Amino acid sequence: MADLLTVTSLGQIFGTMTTVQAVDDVSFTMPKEPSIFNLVGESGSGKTTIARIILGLQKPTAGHVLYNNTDIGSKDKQWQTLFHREVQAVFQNPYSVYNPVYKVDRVLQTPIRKFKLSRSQQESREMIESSLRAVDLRPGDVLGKYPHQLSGGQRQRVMLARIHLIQPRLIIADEAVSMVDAAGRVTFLNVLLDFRERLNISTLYITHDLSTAQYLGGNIIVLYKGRIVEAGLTREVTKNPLHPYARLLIQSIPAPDPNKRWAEKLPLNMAEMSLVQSTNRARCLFAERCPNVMDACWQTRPELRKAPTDNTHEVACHLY
Amino acid sequence: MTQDTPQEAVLAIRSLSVVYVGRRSAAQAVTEVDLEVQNNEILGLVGESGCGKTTLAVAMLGLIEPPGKVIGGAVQIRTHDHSTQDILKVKPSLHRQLLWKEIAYIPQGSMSALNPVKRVREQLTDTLIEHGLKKNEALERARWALQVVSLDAAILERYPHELSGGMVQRVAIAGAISMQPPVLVADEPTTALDVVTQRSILQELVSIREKFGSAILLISHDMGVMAQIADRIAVMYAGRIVEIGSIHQVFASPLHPYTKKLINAIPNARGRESGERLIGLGGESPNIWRHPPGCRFHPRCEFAIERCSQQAPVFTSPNGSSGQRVACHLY
Amino acid sequence: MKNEEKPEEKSFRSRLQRYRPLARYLGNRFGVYLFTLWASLSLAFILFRFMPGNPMAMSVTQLQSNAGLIVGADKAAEYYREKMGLNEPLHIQYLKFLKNMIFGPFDFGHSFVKYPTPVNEVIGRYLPWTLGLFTTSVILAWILGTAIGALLGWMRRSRFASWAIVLTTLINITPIYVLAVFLLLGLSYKLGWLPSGRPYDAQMMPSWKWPFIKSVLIHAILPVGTMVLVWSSGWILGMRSLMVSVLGEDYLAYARAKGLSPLTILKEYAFRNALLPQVAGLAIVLGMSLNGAYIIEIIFRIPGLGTLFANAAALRDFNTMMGLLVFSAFTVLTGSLIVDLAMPLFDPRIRRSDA
Amino acid sequence: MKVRKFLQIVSVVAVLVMLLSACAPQTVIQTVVVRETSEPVVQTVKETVQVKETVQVKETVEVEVKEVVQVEVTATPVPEEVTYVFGDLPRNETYIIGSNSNNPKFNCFNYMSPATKCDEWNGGLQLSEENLFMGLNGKIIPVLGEKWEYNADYTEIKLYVNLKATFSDGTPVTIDDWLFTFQSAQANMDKGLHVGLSKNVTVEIAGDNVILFKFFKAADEANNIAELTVPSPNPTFHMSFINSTATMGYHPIPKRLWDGQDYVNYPNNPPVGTGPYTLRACNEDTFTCIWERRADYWNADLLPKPKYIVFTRYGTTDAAIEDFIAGNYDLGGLTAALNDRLVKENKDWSKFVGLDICPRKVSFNVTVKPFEDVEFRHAMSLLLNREAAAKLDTPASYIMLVPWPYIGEPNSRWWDPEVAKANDVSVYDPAKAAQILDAAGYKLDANGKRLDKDGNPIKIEVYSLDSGGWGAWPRLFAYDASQVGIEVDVKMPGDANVFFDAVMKGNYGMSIVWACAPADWPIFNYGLFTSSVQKPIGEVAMWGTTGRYTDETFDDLYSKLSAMNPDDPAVDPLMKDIYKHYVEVKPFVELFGAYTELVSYGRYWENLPDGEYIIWGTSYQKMLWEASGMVDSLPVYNP
Repeated sequence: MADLLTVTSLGQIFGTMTTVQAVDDVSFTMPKEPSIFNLVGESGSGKTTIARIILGLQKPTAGHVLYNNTDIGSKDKQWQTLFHREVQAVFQNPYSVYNPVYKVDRVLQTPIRKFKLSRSQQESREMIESSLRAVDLRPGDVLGKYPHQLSGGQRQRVMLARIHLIQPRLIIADEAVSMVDAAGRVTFLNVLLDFRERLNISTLYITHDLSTAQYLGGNIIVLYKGRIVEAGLTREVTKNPLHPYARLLIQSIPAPDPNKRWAEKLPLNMAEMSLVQSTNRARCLFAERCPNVMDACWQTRPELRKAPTDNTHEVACHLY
Repeated sequence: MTQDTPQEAVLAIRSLSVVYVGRRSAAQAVTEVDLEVQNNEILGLVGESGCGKTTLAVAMLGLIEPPGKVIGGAVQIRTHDHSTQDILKVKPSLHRQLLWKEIAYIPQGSMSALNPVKRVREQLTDTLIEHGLKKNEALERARWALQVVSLDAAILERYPHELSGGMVQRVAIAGAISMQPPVLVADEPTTALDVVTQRSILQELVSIREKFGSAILLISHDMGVMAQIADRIAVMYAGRIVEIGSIHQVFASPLHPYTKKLINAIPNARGRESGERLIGLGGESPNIWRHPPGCRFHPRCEFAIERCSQQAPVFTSPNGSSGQRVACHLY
Repeated sequence: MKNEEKPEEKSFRSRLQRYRPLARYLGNRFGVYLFTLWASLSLAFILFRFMPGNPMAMSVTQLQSNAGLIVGADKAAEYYREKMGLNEPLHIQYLKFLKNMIFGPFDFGHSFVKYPTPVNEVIGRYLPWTLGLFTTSVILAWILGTAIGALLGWMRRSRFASWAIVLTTLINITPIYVLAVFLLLGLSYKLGWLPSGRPYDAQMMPSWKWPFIKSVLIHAILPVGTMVLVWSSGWILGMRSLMVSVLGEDYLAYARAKGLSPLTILKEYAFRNALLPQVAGLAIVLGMSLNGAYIIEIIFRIPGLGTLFANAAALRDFNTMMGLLVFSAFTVLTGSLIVDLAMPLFDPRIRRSDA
Repeated sequence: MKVRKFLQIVSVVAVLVMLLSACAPQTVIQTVVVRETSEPVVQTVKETVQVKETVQVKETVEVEVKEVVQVEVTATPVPEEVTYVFGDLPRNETYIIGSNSNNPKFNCFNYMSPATKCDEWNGGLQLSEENLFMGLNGKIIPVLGEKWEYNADYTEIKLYVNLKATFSDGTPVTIDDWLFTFQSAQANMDKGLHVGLSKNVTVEIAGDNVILFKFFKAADEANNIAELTVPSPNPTFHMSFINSTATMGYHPIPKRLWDGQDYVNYPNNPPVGTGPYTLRACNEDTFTCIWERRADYWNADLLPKPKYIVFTRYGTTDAAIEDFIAGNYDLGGLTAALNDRLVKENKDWSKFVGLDICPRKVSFNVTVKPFEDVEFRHAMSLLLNREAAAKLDTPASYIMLVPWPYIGEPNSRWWDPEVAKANDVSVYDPAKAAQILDAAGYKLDANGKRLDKDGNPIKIEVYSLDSGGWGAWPRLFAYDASQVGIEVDVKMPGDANVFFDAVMKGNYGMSIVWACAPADWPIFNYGLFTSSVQKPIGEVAMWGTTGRYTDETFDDLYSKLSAMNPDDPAVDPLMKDIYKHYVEVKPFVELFGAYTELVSYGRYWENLPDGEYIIWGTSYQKMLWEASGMVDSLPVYNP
């Protein structure tokens, strides 16, 4: 197997007496070749939990994660060091990653020191500056400043500069741009694309914002309440969504065109979740919001299977 | 729905300037902003973070607190009884009455907008009671308002953490409309929500406008959101309004280079399919403590001419029509 | 639409389900409480057994060195060691100790120093002073500190508040004994306004008559004043920063935008939310206040539990030391248990969250 | 303090006078000063003049001052106002004793139990008690006892008691009470710390006022040192039995109250005894005991002066200083430096010292190498810088030539200065120490370290306490020892228990020892080295025997001496012999003797005693007799 990352039947249950299944039988693989993989879902869909499991911050209750064919729970110290270098995370809140009492420089110097990337002061200085330029930042604007003196977009891009320094193989970007405004998003996404093309860095891009995933392309998984409801090439899935939830997501992206406004008002049941959370998971979890709901939806859990339309496309819905 | 015919604005911001007073200098957060919102209109206010949108919203409500300071201008609202009041000038007790009754605020729909230790009922009724309603009237009104935003009255007895983000946002909207104010100010009302919920909330705002004819000032950084529901749009850059016009005009023919960039920077599938990259804004967002002289956008502007760095542009209507105006030396 | 959740929602079971997290929360806290209590009991037992010296050897040495050679001193010491069970193997002593703790309950045996008075009686004698002076001071300091802190937080931008905070910080960093001695020398010795220590006039005997009560009250002014001054400063600083952070919350901005009156905002939005951590703090400190404050007791010559512990430790009165340690663990743990149990009443987020 | 306050008032008045002098008529001044007493007014004058010179209104002022003095001289002195303390006690009839005791049993009135930390001089219990005989100034003064008599073979003692005394509850002391007192002590000797009577004695009544003690041979002679009294003829007996220690003699206890009670736990509160004072109130909360003089005290001639005696506890040192300055105590003691300052700055306070009957010595643990070697002990003795250590301890210390405390010269019958000199008693001479070590085979290695006879570097573990001045000697010693190549590990545990534990179990090399001994018959000092009192290493040894030294010479001489009358001239050569042996074998060496310092307030009570009366284990009662000036008139018993 020549996969970079293999996630197999991942499951995560929280709580002991009342349980919440945050992740339910999620499998996917990312190839060795540099690629983008999108994980899309609303809050509570389990996407952040998956990120945490892959980063080794949390032990799954079921399934396992292989990185380069080795379980990420490996006890091998050397392997772990390598893993932590090759897999880097960018989180939602760029501020909380920084220690407010240190200058931004420290964030960039630490990996150089930790992974012994340079031999001289001069060399590390040059490396930092070139990394900053690679993420569209002027070194003079950033170096010597404290985190609070930077904008959210700048802070997020400093994290990317850090990644540029480390040159990992995989970036886990968890809601990395949800707190950055529209203008800053494009720069960030372009950097990710550059990384893939020029530096062979893959990205696992986790978001609730389908439009950014759309922009990045690659593969996509749509999650709903911990389960995969649709998977495939991003282009295919966004152009021709099969699952009613995926369809709803695509339709809800506000089109930047005043002539293409939403036609009808969204029924309330499709928008909001009920106050009462069902504990019965042997069914389609989207049933209560689904406009095409059938009896079968309440009774059996739809399996993820190949879509009739396209070979690369998978969907978990009783309609197909 | 564009109103080309002049009409008396229900909310008129006149030459409003707000600064933040630092230890040695003052930051110009909002500079000489003029805006009018008409009845039954959704006016979108768009700009990058740090451009002064939120400061403007807070100033509109007359709630600027130190170190912020309003150094000039007026915020006039036409009240239910057809008088005009300047929010910045009225005495505190009247100010509090005007808030909510005449101009209500819809916060960002996160949990933190509501007091975590009080039930929804208390948070809705306390405001109503302070605005002169009796206890049972207030409760009745709260029920009604929740119904308007399609929420079950059972929500009244819940605490904020028991609700989903969309519900909290609806509660906030319900609160804002409970006194049927002529003006609603919604500050990034959908930023923290997923797209489906965002859509339902935005549609809720539209239907509120339809039901009550309220004027809504919608603040967002998302051009997509604007395109979906705004009637008119004002683009703000570095504390100034740089372009204003009907949504159709602005999207069809953006005038200001900044507006153009904003529209081009919306991520979607279109650009990528053709293999193109979207172009970001380039350069850094403005630093309110050190605005460049002249047109504040000129350091990032590819069309900048010498004049741009010397003289601040004034509004013109290059298309001839009354609707679209721009502050740019190119026109 | 076939929705199987609907009927479930109405059932009693589901309503019970709703409070399951609460029940689990309470169960957890109580379990932790019992475990910690056991652990501290055992620690109390073990700790003192491994201290060097033993009470009998101390007595004998003291008497021998004071009075020369005494017939039968070591025999007498042996007699008492036997009588107090100190000659038994450690594990037997431990089991007996646990038995007395559970079935006594909390029977610590006799005080060595005040033999044959039971330890519980000894603690009972000192407890009223601790309760009356220290616990009262803790509560007064908390009320004052919370109220003043809330006000200072509310007026956080005023010049008065800034100066008040500077002053409070100064008081707060002053060691309590420095302030105590300063006040004692100033108000008592130099000015002669207040008595210089002791819990009441030396010639009085405790009674419920007015002259005695009056004497106690007058004597309490200095120590209670000192403690309230210093301790409240901590609460002021804490409450102020809590207020300032709560005032920065979104719901505060929202409350102002709703046109609520400042009083309502202060009371219902700012104060109430800032109060939660303060309440938690109080309960724990209340528990701890029962340990007395040794330094204050020494300075003002008050016979409280702190003095008792110091004396017991100096004289290796194991039983009394254990009694005090267990008593203190018990009150501190019970204090925090009460907070844990009461917190859901104050904070709805704990009541029904799964976290 | 009254005078200071008065001077303050006066200066204020003077300033007022000055200000008024410019505008007001002179009559005002007269009215101001009339109520003052004549003596301090002279001071007023001085004060006034000084102040006025600086203000340059000299002329007019001097006139005024003369006026004032004239007014004063003619005025009748107003008696000093009586102040009340502790509620209703007139200050001038109350004697207040301050203490820094933290004893939790401040109000403990039965000190029989070793478990209760109750001791006699805490709350003033001894004021209610009296001994049979009292040792004072080397004389034996009969109190409740009259005399004692031996039979021919010294197997019986008849003790004559006087039956004039009454208990503080008004009942007379009977011979039955006396019998009960002795029998109870005997029956409870394993439980109580009151001087226990040997089990080898029977006690019975042999007359109206006579108690008869009969001795018989014990089955087991491996006895405690204090049980040396049986069965051989033994005139030394009275030293240990009748008057064995200064305080722990026999106080009669009323059978009525004590019979059937638990001897060691009977509260005895309020205490019932024959002493001149009875307890009025005692409160642990306030650490204050108030004693009131008995109107029905039997020995009316010796009735002490103060009507009330109050024992109370100081507050913090700061507060205590203020209290001392204000004269809120009549007797007490701070640190030496503070005592000095107090006495220097306040003329009402005076300082006096008393002999501490427990001089400091250094004990060698002979079970630890190389302390088994007398030459090595000798060398260590020469390394002790006693002068310096004594100065650092208290200013009032003296270098000892004999192992018992003394004032001036030790009793010449019992020692020989030549012997002392020959054996370097209390001599500090590091050079000689090095010579001795070299000669004895303790060689220096290449690094300058002194090696023991097995060739290992010597390391000495020295134990002391760092309280008071006792931290000085080990540090000095460590320095001097290092100069001769010996490494010293000084251990001064902050916790006295650690110290006691190590020393009493024999886990040390050298240690400080304070050996308390009666100055008038010091053979106990030698008894510590007899084989009968020794304990193995690891067991808790009796204080003073912790060095585990014993030899036959001590056994032999000590058994002879303890059977002799100290007045017997035959004692002298034996005492000199045992002294010579002691200084030769050096199981202990003397460090220094010490005095105790106290300060007393003279405004209300004068002529307080000094000398040997304010010492460890000497009762306040004796002190108060002394204070009353009655000591000389006391009857003396000469057995």
